[in-house]
Amino acid sequence: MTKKKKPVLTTLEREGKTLGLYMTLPAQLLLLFIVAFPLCMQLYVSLSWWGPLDGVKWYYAYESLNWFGNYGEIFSDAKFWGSLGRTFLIVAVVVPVEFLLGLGLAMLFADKFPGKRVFYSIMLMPMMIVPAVAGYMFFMLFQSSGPINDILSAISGTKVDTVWLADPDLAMISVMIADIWQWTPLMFLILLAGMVGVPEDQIKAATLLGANAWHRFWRIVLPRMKTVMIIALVIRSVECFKIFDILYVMTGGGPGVATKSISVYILDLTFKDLEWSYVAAIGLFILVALSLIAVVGIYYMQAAQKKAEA
Amino acid sequence: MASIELINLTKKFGDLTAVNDLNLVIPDKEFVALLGPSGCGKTTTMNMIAGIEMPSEGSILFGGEDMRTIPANKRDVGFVFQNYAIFTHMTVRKNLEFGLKVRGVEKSEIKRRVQNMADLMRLNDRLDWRTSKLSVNELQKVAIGRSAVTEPEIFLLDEPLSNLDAAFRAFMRTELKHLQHEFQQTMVYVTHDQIEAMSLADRIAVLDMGLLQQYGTPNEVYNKPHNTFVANFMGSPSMNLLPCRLTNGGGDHALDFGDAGTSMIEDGELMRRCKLARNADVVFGMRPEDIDIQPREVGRPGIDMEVSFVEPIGPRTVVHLSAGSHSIKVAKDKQYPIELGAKVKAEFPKGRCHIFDAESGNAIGLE
Amino acid sequence: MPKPLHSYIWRYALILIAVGLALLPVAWMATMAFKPHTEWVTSASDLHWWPHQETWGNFEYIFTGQTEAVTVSHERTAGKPILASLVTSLLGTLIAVVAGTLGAYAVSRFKVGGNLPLGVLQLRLFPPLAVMIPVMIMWAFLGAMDTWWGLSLIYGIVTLPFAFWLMKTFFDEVPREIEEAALVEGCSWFRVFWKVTLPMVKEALASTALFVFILNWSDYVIALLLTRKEWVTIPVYMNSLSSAMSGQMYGAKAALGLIAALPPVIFGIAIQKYLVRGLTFGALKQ
Amino acid sequence: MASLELSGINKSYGDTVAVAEIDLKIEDNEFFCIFGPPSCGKTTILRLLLGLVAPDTGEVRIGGEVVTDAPPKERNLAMVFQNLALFPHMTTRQNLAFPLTERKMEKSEVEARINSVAETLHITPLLKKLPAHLSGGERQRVAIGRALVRDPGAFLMDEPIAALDARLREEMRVELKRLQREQNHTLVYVTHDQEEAMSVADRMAIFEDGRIRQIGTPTEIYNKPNSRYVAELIGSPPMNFIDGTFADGKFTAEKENVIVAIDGVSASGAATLAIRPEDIEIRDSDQPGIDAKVYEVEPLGAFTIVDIIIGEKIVKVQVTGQPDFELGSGVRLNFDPLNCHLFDGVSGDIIAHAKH
Repeated sequence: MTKKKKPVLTTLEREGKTLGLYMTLPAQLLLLFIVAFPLCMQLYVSLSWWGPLDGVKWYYAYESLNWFGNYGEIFSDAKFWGSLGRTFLIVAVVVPVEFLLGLGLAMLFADKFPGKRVFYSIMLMPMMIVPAVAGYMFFMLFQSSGPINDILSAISGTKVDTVWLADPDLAMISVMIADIWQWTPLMFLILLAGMVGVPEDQIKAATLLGANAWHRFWRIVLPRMKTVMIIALVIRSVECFKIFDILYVMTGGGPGVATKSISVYILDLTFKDLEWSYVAAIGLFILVALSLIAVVGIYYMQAAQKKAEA
Repeated sequence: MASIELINLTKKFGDLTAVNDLNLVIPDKEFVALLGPSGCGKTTTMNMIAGIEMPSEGSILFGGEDMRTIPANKRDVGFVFQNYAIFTHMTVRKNLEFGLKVRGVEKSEIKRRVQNMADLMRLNDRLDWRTSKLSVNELQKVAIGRSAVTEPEIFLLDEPLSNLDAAFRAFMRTELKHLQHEFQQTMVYVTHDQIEAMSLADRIAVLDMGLLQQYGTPNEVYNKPHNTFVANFMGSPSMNLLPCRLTNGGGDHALDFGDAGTSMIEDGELMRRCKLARNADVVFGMRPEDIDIQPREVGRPGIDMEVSFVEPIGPRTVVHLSAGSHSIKVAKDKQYPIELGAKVKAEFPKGRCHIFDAESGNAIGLE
Repeated sequence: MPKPLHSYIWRYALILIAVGLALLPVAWMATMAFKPHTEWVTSASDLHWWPHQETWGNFEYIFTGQTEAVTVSHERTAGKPILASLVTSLLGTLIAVVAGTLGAYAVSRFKVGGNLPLGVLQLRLFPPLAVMIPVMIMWAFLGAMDTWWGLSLIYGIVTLPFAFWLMKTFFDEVPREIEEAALVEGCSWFRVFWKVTLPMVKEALASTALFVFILNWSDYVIALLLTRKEWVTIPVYMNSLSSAMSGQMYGAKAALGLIAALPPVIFGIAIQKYLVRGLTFGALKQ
Repeated sequence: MASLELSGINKSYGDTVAVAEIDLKIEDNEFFCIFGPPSCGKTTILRLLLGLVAPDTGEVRIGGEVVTDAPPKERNLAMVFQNLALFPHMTTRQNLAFPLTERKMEKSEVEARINSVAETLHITPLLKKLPAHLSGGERQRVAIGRALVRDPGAFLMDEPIAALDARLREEMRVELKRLQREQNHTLVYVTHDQEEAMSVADRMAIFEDGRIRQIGTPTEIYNKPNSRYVAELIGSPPMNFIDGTFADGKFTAEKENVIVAIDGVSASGAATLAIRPEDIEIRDSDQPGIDAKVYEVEPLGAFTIVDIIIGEKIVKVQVTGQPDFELGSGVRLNFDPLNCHLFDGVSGDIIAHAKH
């Protein structure tokens, strides 16, 4: 490594940097206010038994200091691991399904055809719906006296009165269906953007070199969409891991703990059990775990990139 | 046989007619350039030949066979794109293999042909490189090699040289022409650069606004332009086109250049053509290299002008002359000593003049 | 490449199925909003979408707390939650867009701000519930709990990453030469930003604001944690409706849901061309 | 108008050297071209003059005054950018007014200047239009107008007409030259088109990798290139180079069978003989000269380029008119020693110029 020379700046560039610092100030302050300071606070609280009903201010939490007691508890907390497992299950089912459906839809919309704009706009609608409202829609649809059962009855000719949201497995499936309904459009939108982004000249070139539609898709379009696919999958996985609104409105995590995701579990701890220091510990645990995954992911991607360049 | 016939070919995009009733026969093994400014319909024509674009009307025949129902991937034409359209996610080798792979050619055969092509294009040490590391010049070779490796009988090239630096462009021009002579393919070459078209093609089709303006050998098109568009488009610097009136002064015909004076017509051929003019308003045309600069005393046909600007551009000097509202360019070999502001006579030698109808722009009395 | 129309048939069939599935739940809610309470619960023998008897009663009910047909009255009407959603979403948008735009310009142009770009991005990585404990403590301490400004502030911070990254990609696209031309013609940097760059990206700025507004408007979980009664937003209010009353108020909630769903759908369609860019933090441009 | 001077300038970005050891004085009222292939530091020179970047070492002087650290607005230079950099949200009039209003000029004066510039450049009908509604050539004029509208010390132009088509480019360059001469401007003009540079420049500087290879008038540079690099860049079709050795007053290339005696040169070793395409004479095969074969013929109307193969080397010869040559036929080439340049075979520096 050669030592980097400090570049000489013009008056203009110096003025720019100064103005730039002022301009970043609001964002920096907000970050400090909501990220840096609270993180320290969260760490502090997580090292105690403190709770909102203790009658002491949070900064006296040291009085009930227990060091890593809360963190130890995490590992023996079956409910935590259960809800984490369910959350991963949801991610593992929902994201691939959304991906495949989105890819299929994107293929349908890749060329121009009459009416494309209108259909496209309609296809995007589900993801614009306020998630809590979407949750309510599906809550209505999946009632035992709701239209889903009615439609099934009408089709099958016998009376169907499945209690979707009260059966543990069916409740989970219902929640998954609702999430897929809402977020397949996002996959579709991103993947279509990627598909359209494949330069037309390359497709033409492949055609003129004798490639049929299948060759073009498999050898040109798909390989070129790799980055887009990764972006779509990462974004959806991250968002899906946070799943709360739809699920909470539909089932509240029930029946029992059948659909309790990690977010719902934390909410219950916060409001029902009021174990705030434990919540703080869980929060930090998830934070660290996710950050590690992110760091490893970025490292892996950079390594892959370097390898590809060599 | 790989001749190409375009019969009443028309392409419309909504209200816009990109190609208008084009009839063109490209004989087997010939090198034909489609030349014109941007938006003249040359690329659309080429896309229709390739099958990427469907004609609105008319038909395309390859060796007498109608191509209407043959999709682009079955037409077996080589196509080189202006931006090369290299598959950037593949290595050079994979690019060269592509056309053979999708045709299901045997592996050993693919290997042999790719190797041959790499030898020919001098790409041997680049075969396993990613295309992002190649220079523009190398990309261009990959683009040509990728098409040539499938050994098509018809080769279409869309401005393949426009992104290259000047020296390599001059080199590739010669190479392309030589390759075509060697492999005897039918080549169609789209360009907006008249120098490329002139130097490469056996024949040039000049297009403007979707209409064919002229079709002929480079020298035909240069020497006998059918209209002012072709006259102006071919050659650099372009032909001087001076609007003027035919007058009948004292029994002799003369060209009246208004505030720049008049010039008698002593050229028999020009006289013949002027007599065919339907109205007096004509455009007089003269190539810059055909004009002589003389002292004013010499009494031959021409107009008195003044030197307004001199461009020394290496092998040639372009002298700008002006008189009244007219100005012309004169090209002289080597460095030409002349003063700014010098008062001279622009002389129009016999047999070198062009005359066009002012209204239609068509050449008058062309044989 | 052009194809004959019949090759579209399969495609249209599949698209129509997809569009139908996308519309079905929305359609059910939309029609439900106009059904009288006698039609709230259907049966297989009487499955109908369009209400037999259309009524505005549901809307009347949520705004006034009573309607002829429904005997159960409700003292807390939807007026205040709608206002709360509107106020906090707008203010949150303002905070995010102003701080994001300024920061994005500085980072895009002057390469200052250090870890700001990644700092704001990580805000999006974690489930809000995992990091809300200290915020709740702070909010309680500041007296910001259940206030319009407390919720607006947190909205501004949570959507800052979107505003920042979206605006950064727009600023990155402004040709450097245009700003340099203004500098050469005598502008200071701030004037360049104010007179040249900002007007050039005003359409993008408006789209960013709409995008951020949609996100704020769609929030449920943060409002659930930081509001109690006075400033609950539509989603929180909506979910509390059923517990406050006997049984499910299908029609009333559907009416409210319809009101909540409309602005994002309209705005979303308006900013379609920037949606991909926004949702991928500018990683993808359409 | 002011002279511009760069002395001892070095500038690098990280590890990449943008320009190095630049000593350059552009005289008052001079049309000065900076010519070189893409990314050879041409644009950096303009940015240094404008004050958009600072040199690592060295001094910038405008009109004799040191301005190395002064911000752009204090330098009073006008710039036409390659992409024109018109303000897209402003009409032509607002674009033209911008430099004036930013300098707090009076309204009536602003109006007067806009109108006079618009008249000079024939853009009066465009004053109310936005840049997006103008053609390429029109946008070009507006950009030049924005530079002309105030009285700058000098004009800087970065490939201002590169985006136009060939015909329009030919016209615009003549018009630029006329404007410059009529109004006595100092003009620094960056281009990668050698014909454009030759056509308009009073003097030009040839750049290679951030360094100046040669400064001179176009004719000087065409006739007396100081290195093979310069000789390759200037002239179209490009100069022919034949690699060989020089000894005892004679240049010899064995493969090509070329022997040329050059008087008054004492050097010896690897050398390159260079001759312009228009300086080579083609003779019939029964006349004395170098044995050669016609490879390809490129008719260009006013003249014809004949590609001729000697040994394995292709030589381009430019012949006036439209002569006929049969492909593959044998000819003889005559290299007149008076027309030949000789370059060092290793460094590429000039050994001897042609004597014509």
